[in-house]
Amino acid sequence: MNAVTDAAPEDMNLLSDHDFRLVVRRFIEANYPAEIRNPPKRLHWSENKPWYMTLSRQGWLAPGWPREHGGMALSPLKQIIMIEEMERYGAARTNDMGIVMIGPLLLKYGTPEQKATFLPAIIAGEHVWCQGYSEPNAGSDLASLRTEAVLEGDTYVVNGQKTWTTLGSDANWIFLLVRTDKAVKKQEGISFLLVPMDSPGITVRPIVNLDLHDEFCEVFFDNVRVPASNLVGEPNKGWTMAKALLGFERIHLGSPKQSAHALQRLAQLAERMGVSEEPQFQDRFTRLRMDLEDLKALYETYVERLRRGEGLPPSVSMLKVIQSELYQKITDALLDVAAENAGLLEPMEGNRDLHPSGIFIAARPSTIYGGSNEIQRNIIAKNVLDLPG
Amino acid sequence: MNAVTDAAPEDMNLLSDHDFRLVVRRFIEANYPAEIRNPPKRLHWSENKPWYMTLSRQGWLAPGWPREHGGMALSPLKQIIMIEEMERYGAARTNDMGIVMIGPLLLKYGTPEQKATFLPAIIAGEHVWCQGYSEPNAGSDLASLRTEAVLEGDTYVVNGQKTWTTLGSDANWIFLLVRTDKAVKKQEGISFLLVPMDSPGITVRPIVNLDLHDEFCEVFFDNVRVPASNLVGEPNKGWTMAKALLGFERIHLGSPKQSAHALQRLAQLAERMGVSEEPQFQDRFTRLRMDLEDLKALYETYVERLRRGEGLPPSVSMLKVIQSELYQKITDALLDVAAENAGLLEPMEGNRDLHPSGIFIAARPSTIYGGSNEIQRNIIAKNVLDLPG
Amino acid sequence: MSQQLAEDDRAESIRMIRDSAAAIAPPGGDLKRVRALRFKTPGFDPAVWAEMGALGWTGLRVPEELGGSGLGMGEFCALAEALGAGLAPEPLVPCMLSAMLLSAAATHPTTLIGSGEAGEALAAMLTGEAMVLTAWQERANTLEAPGTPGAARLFLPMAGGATHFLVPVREAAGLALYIQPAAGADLTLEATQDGGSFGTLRPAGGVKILDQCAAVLEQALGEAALGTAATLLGVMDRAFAITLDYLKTRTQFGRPIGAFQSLQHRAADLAMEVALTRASVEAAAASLDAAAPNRGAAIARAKARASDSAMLVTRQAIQLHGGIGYTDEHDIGLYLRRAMVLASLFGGAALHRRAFMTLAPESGDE
Amino acid sequence: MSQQLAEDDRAESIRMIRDSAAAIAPPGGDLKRVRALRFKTPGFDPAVWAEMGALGWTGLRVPEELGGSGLGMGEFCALAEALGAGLAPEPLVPCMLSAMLLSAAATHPTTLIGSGEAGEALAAMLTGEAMVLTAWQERANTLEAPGTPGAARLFLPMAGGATHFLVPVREAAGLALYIQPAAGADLTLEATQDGGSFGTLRPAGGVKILDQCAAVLEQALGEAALGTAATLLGVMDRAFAITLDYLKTRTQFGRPIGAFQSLQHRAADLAMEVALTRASVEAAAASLDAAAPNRGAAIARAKARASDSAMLVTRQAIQLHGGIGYTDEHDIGLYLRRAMVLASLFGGAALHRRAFMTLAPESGDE
Repeated sequence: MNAVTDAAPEDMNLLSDHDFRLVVRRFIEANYPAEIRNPPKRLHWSENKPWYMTLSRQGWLAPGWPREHGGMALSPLKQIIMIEEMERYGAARTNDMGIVMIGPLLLKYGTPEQKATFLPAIIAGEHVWCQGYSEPNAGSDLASLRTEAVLEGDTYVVNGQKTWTTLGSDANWIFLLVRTDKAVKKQEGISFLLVPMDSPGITVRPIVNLDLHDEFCEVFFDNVRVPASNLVGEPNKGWTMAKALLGFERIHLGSPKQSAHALQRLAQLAERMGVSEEPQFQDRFTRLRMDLEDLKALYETYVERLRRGEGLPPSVSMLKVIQSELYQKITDALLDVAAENAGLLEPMEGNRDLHPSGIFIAARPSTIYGGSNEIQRNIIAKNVLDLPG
Repeated sequence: MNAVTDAAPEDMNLLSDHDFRLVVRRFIEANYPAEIRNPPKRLHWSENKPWYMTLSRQGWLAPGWPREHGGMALSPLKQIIMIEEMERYGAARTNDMGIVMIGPLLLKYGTPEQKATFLPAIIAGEHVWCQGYSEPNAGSDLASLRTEAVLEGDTYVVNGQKTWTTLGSDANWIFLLVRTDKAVKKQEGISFLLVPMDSPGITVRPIVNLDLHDEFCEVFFDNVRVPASNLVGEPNKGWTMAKALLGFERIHLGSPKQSAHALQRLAQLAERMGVSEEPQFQDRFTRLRMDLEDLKALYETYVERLRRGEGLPPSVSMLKVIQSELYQKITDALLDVAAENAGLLEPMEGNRDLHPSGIFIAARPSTIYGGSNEIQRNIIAKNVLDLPG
Repeated sequence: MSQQLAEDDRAESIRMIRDSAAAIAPPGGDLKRVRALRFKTPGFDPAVWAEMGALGWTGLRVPEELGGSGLGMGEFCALAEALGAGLAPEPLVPCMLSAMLLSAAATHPTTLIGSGEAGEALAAMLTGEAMVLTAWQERANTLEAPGTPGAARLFLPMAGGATHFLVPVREAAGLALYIQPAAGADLTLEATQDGGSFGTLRPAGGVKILDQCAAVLEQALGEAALGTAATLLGVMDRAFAITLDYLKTRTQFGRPIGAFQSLQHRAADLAMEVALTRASVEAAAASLDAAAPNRGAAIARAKARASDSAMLVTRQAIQLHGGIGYTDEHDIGLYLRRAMVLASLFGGAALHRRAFMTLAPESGDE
Repeated sequence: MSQQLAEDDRAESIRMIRDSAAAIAPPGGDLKRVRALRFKTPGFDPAVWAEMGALGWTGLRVPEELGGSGLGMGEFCALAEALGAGLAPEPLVPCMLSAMLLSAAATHPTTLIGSGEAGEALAAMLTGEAMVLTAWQERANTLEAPGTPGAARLFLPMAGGATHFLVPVREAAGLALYIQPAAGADLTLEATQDGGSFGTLRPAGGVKILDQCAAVLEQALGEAALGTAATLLGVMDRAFAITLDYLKTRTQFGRPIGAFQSLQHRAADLAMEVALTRASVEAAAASLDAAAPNRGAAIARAKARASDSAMLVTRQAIQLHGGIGYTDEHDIGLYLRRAMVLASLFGGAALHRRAFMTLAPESGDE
């Protein structure tokens, strides 16, 4: 703990945006472990737990939660500033499913017992959560999921398979969307269930991705017995609750930081390859820079809405599409500039900043996950432009 | 008539491709009116009739028709060579609907009386035809046309409206797709009817286009009476016949000549604007040149099929899409290079070769007509790639 | 708190400007007036020009002490956007440039022979009696005004209706500014695609109204570039709205064509272009009004984006209309024609990309 | 007529080559073999390499009098395409380059000390015992071989399995060619995305086998670029076929995803890229085999097109597969990784565009 952050008030909303930013920045600089700055891949719990616990001790783990549950109760804008400062320093994302998904869900729909059981365990780093939404045949079409939970007395019996479970092998709890009524139409009949990962009948299989990293898992459920008290909210209302969770987080998918980072790497690589002064490179680089600046300007208009306390309109989908496609345009340029080095598996010359193929592959999922860009364009067409179904 | 062409055999198929090309080239050079070379717009009958009649006298008006009807009975490949030579010299397309549409239709489906009446009149330049297919509410979806013909005794009574009728105000005959049976599904119940343009009840209204030229017309039918003997083929089979006509003509929509011509104009304009040596222009120009050369290579593979006597597969739609979109990419570059001159209505400095806005506007319909590129991509997806409906 | 109030005032003033623009370019209004003026000299309506003066638009950016409203680029861009959407042919943006030069001349501390003329011309333009164009451009594709004595000045929009020309001329002491009446000037006109014209002026004589105009001209050219970007924003935004309407109403194969996914996705792409352009133009206006150090780069970005996106959107608007979009009688083509003229005026996309490269040198870490 | 017969013969010989390729890279065959060889040294299967020799592939372009088949680039490209489609890791294209150099050395009229070595190495490669790589490249992004004595030679594909290296060295009389055994060579390996490796060689010693290799090396580099383009054609063609299959079978929202129009149109776009690449590669092979004067430009076009299109098609193949496409266990990712390595080998798209500009000076009217 350094002096500046000790001096910060308990309610950080009382600080001006500028002061708040400085306080956060200094804390990060003073406390973030240097060896995990800008990690090229998503970190496992064993790697990011120390930072998680540092934030926990500081009381900064849950910026959006109410203060009585150990949160900071920050305004949306200050939450954004906090994320910006984390990204600026290259602080890794922690195993934050408990913070960003389960916490808000229980605060809104949980019983007093559920809140008392689960929220402190998240703040203490005792419960590490993972998400069980996607299934092999329910990707973009989430409502068609098939993992089912049948009530036997006061116990649900769960059978099925989840996939794309981020850091599933690190978690000791999973939250599930399960089908509890097959007679109704597919968005209905879905419930929300909390399940310990050590329940008999659960098998976790890591999936190795194109980046040769095991960020995701498949999770199999074979007659897994879950107490009915682990149901959140009403039965068959899981879909509605899950959708309600997708609120202001959507703006993060459009944060220009990813593209900004890639563009810096492009400048470095061009320098190293000796093409920085070539007119063709300069033209391409200038276009990308201008695209990035325009994205930032558009992003600012949404941050401004938050600043004014307004909600985010469906057009925020545009940010996600523009950012992810710009990110990929930049990584395309990285490969071109790298020439033969684009084929190397590892960073050039052992320098992690010169790893064109790594960034290129890391950029692949950005147009697939978080609602594929095809789905986002459907949303823009229908919910923003009001085009017919 | 000059010596070389007089020396050509009556059956031009007997010439080698090379000799044939030279004979055609020399004839065009010796006989084509200089003042209408490379016209910026489609010519009216008053302007292109002399050349039409020259071809008629030479016996070269109908390259694909059988010789007993005044045609040349040329092989498909030699027909292509003939078109290539016309395009090379900048010979204007004549009012050729009689030659390329009505002739082949009557040869395949016409009665002996119809052939005897209409074919010689086309060759003699007495009948000038126009096409009545499109309607205001049946553009890409031609089968949903609504102009109807009701049989009263031995006379059809036609009511409705056609549009996009090329050079309709020049024609004295029109061929129509009309609905003769409303009870069946929409592709059926369509018939093919030949109608004199001076029939009472026909009104022609020229449409001025973005190029401010009146190439197209609307044609209105108000109780127009047409003898039943002017029906071609069986009643209610018009759709099938019209589709059968769209045969090897489709390759012309993919001819690289249009793009090649535009690219030459781009080179000239860049020279005039003093940007030919700028690296950014050179990069863009080189990409366009390489795209054009690849299009030519692909076009050649289809010409090669014709050379081998094979038919054209549905994938020939690809040529149309690639050519029209390349053409537009080139005209985009023309506007950029022209800078402020892009806004001028007329050619720069009175030089018809320096008319960037003119080519740009002329290129607009290429992705709309002849089956819009959206329709062509549907065709590629369904008929070439066999993707589900 | 007071900053928030100032921001709210600003938003309110911009809203009022937009409302007042409806007097001349009503949203969804027809374009009969625009069509009637096409391909005739002067290409715009002098009565409407006078009305624009009366509404305070001509003097929007002119200091209050000279009879203007002294408003910022935020307000001006809102107005230019609305007029762009309505395709108003009156040359407000080029005249705003002249107004800035005349304002500088009228308030210049050094008394020149012509400072009275400058004030008079400005006053006459603010009432709509005069239309003053600045004849700065000597070749295509530039934002530089070398002021070569005797050289022809090109691409003067709607010059057939001008009453005066301002002509920068390079002299020993610097770039001087002369005013000459349009009557008797050696001026030729060429028609433009949007129904207006470009004039070519061979300047002669006139009265000197400024000794040194290089700095103010450079700034005014930047503002004119941004005003043109805002006009293009209006053009593309309305063209897109018309196209969306068409997608919802035109049916083919038994469905509105806007129900076809490939067209939906294309519409989504165009919506993103419009949104990016709006964000870019508004950010540039704000940075100009705040005299931010990066305002030059912001203007370059906004004009590059607006030029490219307006061409993309209006081209696709034609494509999505199909055959009807290629007729001159359908209004959508008017938007393409206007975009073709404005895209390169006060610098096209390529020129502004080069400007951005110079004005915003890359920083190692921003 | 006889020309037609020759063309028919040619088509038949190309068809036979394609059929024979199925022995090692069967259409629709699984990629277990390919996966098993990934990220291990040497990255390919020496037994398969020997089989390729036995099938006559290593000597496909080698003159018959030296034990090869003396076939043209049409045949070689057909073979390379089939092997590309099957992702065969054996380095046939780089070895074809070496075979051309060894053929020149073995038949060179001037007897050098090393002409025997050249013949022996060539014979051993034709049986699959040897694998000879040419260490010509001294920096990234070039097709020039300066032959700097002592300079490290880069980007040697699958170098861990090489038996010999050919090293061009600049000498007073010209660019000489040396052969050195791989055993004992100063060689380091770096893993590549496709599971193979790039070697860096610090050449030393060896036996001179040619005095002047500049011309034959330049020609062989062009042929290797085209062979790589053909390999990329196979990569993208198969990746596209796998993707089409997926579009037809994967269902979402109750329909096969290939029924969604936006994906249909994207598939159509990719089909056009594949078709253009095929046309370009085949035209370049034909112009090489006919020794056409424009063959250099044709090669540049084919490699530029193949590099760009292969990246586009394999990137989109991942996107169209959605999440499953991002897993390492799905084969589609293997195609992206191979494209990433081959796109820049023997020159990337930008390099070949510059080459085209030089080789095909614009003509006023073609």
